[in-house]
Amino acid sequence: MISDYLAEFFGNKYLGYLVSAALPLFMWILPYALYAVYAERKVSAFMQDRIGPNRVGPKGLFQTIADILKLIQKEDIVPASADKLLFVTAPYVIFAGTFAAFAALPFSSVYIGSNIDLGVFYIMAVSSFSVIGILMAGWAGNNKYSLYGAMRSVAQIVSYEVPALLALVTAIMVIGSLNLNEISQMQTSRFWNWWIFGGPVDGIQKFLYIFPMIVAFLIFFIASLAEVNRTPFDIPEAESELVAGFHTEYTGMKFAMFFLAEYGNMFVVSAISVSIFFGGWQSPFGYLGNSIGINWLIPVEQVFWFLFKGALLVLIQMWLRWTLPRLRVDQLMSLCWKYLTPYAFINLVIVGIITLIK
Amino acid sequence: MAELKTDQIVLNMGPQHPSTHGVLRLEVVLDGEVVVDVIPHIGYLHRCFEKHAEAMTYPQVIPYTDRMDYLASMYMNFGYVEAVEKLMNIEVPERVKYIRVIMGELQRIASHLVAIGTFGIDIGAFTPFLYCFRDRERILDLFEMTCGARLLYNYMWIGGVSHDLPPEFIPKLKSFLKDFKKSLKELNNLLSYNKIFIDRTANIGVLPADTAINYGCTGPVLRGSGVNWDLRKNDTYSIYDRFDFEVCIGKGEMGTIGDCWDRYMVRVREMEQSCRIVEQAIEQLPDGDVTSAIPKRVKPPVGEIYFRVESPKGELGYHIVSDGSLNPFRVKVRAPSFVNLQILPIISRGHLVADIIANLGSLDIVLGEIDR
Amino acid sequence: MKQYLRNTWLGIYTILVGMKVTISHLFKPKVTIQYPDVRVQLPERARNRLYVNMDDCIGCDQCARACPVDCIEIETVKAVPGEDLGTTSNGKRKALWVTKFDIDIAKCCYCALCVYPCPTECIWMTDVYEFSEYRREDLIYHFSTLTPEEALQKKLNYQKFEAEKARQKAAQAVASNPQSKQDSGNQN
Amino acid sequence: MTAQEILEIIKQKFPDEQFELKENIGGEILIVPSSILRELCFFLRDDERLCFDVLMNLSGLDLANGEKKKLEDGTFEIVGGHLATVYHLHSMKYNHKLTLKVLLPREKPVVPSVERVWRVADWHEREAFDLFGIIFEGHHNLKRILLPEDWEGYPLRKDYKVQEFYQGMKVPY
Repeated sequence: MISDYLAEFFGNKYLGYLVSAALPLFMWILPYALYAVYAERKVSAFMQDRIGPNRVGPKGLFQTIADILKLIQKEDIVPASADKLLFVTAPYVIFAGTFAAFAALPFSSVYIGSNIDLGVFYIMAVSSFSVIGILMAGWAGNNKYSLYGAMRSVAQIVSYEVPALLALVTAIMVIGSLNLNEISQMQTSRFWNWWIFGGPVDGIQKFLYIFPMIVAFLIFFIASLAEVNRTPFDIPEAESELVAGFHTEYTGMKFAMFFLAEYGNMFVVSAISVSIFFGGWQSPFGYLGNSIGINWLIPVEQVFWFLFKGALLVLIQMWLRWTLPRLRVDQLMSLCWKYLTPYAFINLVIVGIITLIK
Repeated sequence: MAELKTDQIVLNMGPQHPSTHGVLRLEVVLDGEVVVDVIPHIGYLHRCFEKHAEAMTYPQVIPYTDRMDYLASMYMNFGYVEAVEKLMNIEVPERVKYIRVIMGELQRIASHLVAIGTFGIDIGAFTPFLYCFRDRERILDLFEMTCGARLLYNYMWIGGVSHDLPPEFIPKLKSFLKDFKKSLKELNNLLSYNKIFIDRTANIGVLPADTAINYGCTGPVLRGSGVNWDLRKNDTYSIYDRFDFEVCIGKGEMGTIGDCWDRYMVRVREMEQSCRIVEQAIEQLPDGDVTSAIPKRVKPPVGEIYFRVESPKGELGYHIVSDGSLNPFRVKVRAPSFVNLQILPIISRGHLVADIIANLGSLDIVLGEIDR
Repeated sequence: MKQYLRNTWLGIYTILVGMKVTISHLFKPKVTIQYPDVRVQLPERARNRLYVNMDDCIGCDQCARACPVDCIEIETVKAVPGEDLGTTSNGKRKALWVTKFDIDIAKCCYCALCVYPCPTECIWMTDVYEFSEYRREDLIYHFSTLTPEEALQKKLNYQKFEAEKARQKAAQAVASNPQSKQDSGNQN
Repeated sequence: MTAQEILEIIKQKFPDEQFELKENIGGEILIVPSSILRELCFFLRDDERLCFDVLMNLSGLDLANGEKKKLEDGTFEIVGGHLATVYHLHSMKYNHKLTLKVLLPREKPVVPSVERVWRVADWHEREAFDLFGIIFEGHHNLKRILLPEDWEGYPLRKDYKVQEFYQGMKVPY
């Protein structure tokens, strides 16, 4: 889609691919990561009766930029007995896993990286790619704490794929298509047509879908929290036990890369649940562009709504982080296998029965 | 399949670790995630308090007692000063007794707030820590208003206190107590009854009552195991018999009796009791001069005494031997955290790595007191 | 099975209650103040940096003895009878030149045990708490008002007076018992 | 139950040992010979009339009552005299207290360990060994607890001289 449009624009096909790949990175991920870190610190500060960064720039807006500059000039230590190759590539592998998922995310009806028909399947496959990076980071640091962190995160992310996929399968069973762009299009622009409220289907089935879809969303949201290592599942880098988990030995830009990957991953996960459950780039109350007749405004609005809903879910993840304590490793496993997966199966069966009624 | 050749790993939770509450090295022998044995190594913060005390005069030792348990230094003064007064049998004016009880109980609330805040961080919840410290700040302001310092007070002297309460102390104290009850309820909602918090602390680090007594544990650790033993009630010192408050013990609501949750909950309920004591003490506060009974030169007769008080961490005992000169011949301090830390290996065997930190947090130890 | 459902319900309910608490704090007034611009107003008894008012100091060394960490060093020289050293604020006549009055504030433990024994209340704790230095030696405050030369001069002055007094006493001893005049005579 | 009655009960159990009850401001002190200490402590804990189930505090003491010998570099060294260990016992059931004191010769301060009787004594004994050099035989790992393992000398003795260098670091600043 966008890549061949850019190919004609630049004349050279590969330049077009390059620009279309770089577009989401520079246009959205980097500024988003900067201001997500700032938002997290501000939100956590306000929740804890303090003010948070307000010195660097107006209201502290340049704080994260100052942090990045600080991290850049910090010495990039590689421990002596570290496995150099793994140590250096680990952060980039994790970020690659996150960045690859942006290809299939529908930012608006016009702009989508590559409109593949297996959008959901592709994203879930790619986002579990970062587990290898975490394992590499944990093992290469040659530090007992990071080894523990890595072992725990592998167990956690791999086992939380199951409820996440089950929740998505129940949603896909209702929606019928795996292509994310199509899914967003089917949820026409009134919010009660969103899939979480039963989708554009009419009649009794719509009301029967509502409850299972909400349960599916909750399961997917909790499972995605675990995949992104956010509280209450931030066991791999539990500061109170494992000092800093798998990224204990990292300093300088590599540490910043971990941060970028974490926040990027947070957005990917919330973008998936937005495009499947909350009507992707559909605006809840119709488009301004329609009512005042400028039709080139509509894609811009769609991008805005998509990013707005994604950011909202990211804020909820931050809200959870500053409220809940941390689960222990075995409780984490029992939550996944004893609670989330059974509920996901039951939900799957219920939705299956409802689709038969039609 | 032949038994996989697994090896035990020795993990050093070294002196510099985010959750060892000070400079304590835990040598943890792990089999995978399961703890085989924990060997605490202490002594990193040893400042030879007992050797110093032999070279100082009696009043000069008071600033040193502050620095043993720097989170409850008002009670450290309280214990030392009452011990020397009993040695010299000085009779302290009534107002001083009431001021000492008010200050002691406020210090207990402040010390428990730190204990609960850091216990929350060990479990992973960061926000309660800040709420606890916001309330603790108000107590520190009250202390600073009276004796000039926020953490190490040197406020209680042998025979009296250094300053009388300033006029605006009582109104500020009353408003603090009112707000504190609300924020305590909020803390319970946020942390105490949170399902994840309960999962992480119930049935963890269970300490049966008889082992607790045999290991000499005291304070919230002992009461968490269901033993109704509080020095303020059972071995009454000063004027604690004039106030009615109840001793809160662990009842095993969320798991077995004597687990981490019980020890935590005993501290939360003890704070409410301390508020009650402070309120009663404010009403009965007589007036009078606070520095009248302070002797110019402190020269106790020959003899030795062991006097103990209920500090926020447990039973704090002073064994003072005096040879009739101006300097104490020997001052031995029985620090509650020194004894409570001994049971960490007993309650952590068979648990996971994360539970050692929870156990350590529930014991509420302070390294300044352990290493002296 | 019932326990299973109860666990799930308890989990969801307590998490929502906790979230309600944190979100309610989002709009509450903040407690922190912006330190360099806004400063906390310290109570008047605040114990921070030591200050000695040298006009009142009579060099009695009480504070140095009371200090548990011995961070106060005082050296005094007796005044020659002729000199007038002025009087302290409460009218006591001063008899000692305080040639050296150093407080090593880096060693001070801010216990204020030195403030109470001072007869003329010339040492007390101010509420200045921003006095960090780059070099540790700068933390040794010299309160004595005499310049080093003056101090030296006072010492020499006193030694000269001392020697002269000794000679007088020797001469006077000679006068008192004449027969020992010869042996003391050839002594000096 | 006053110390006198407790002494009667102990005398019935250990008739041929000689005990001495010393008057003191903070309560009577029972001087006990070190040979029978462990049996006495077991008896004190298990006898239902006494049941001292809590060892409140165990502290080492340097009585410094030997004769002082001047050394050439101005410091003094005590020869002879006694070290002592003081045991403060308490019974939760009857809420009465007892203080035991064991006098030990300065050259060979050996006392049986009461770690088996009250587990709390483990670290207290290690601390007394660390700071006084009192050897508790029967203690499962009598090592220094507060000071580094290879520190010479016992700091809380009255005639303690600080070592000049510790692993190359100058000690007295």
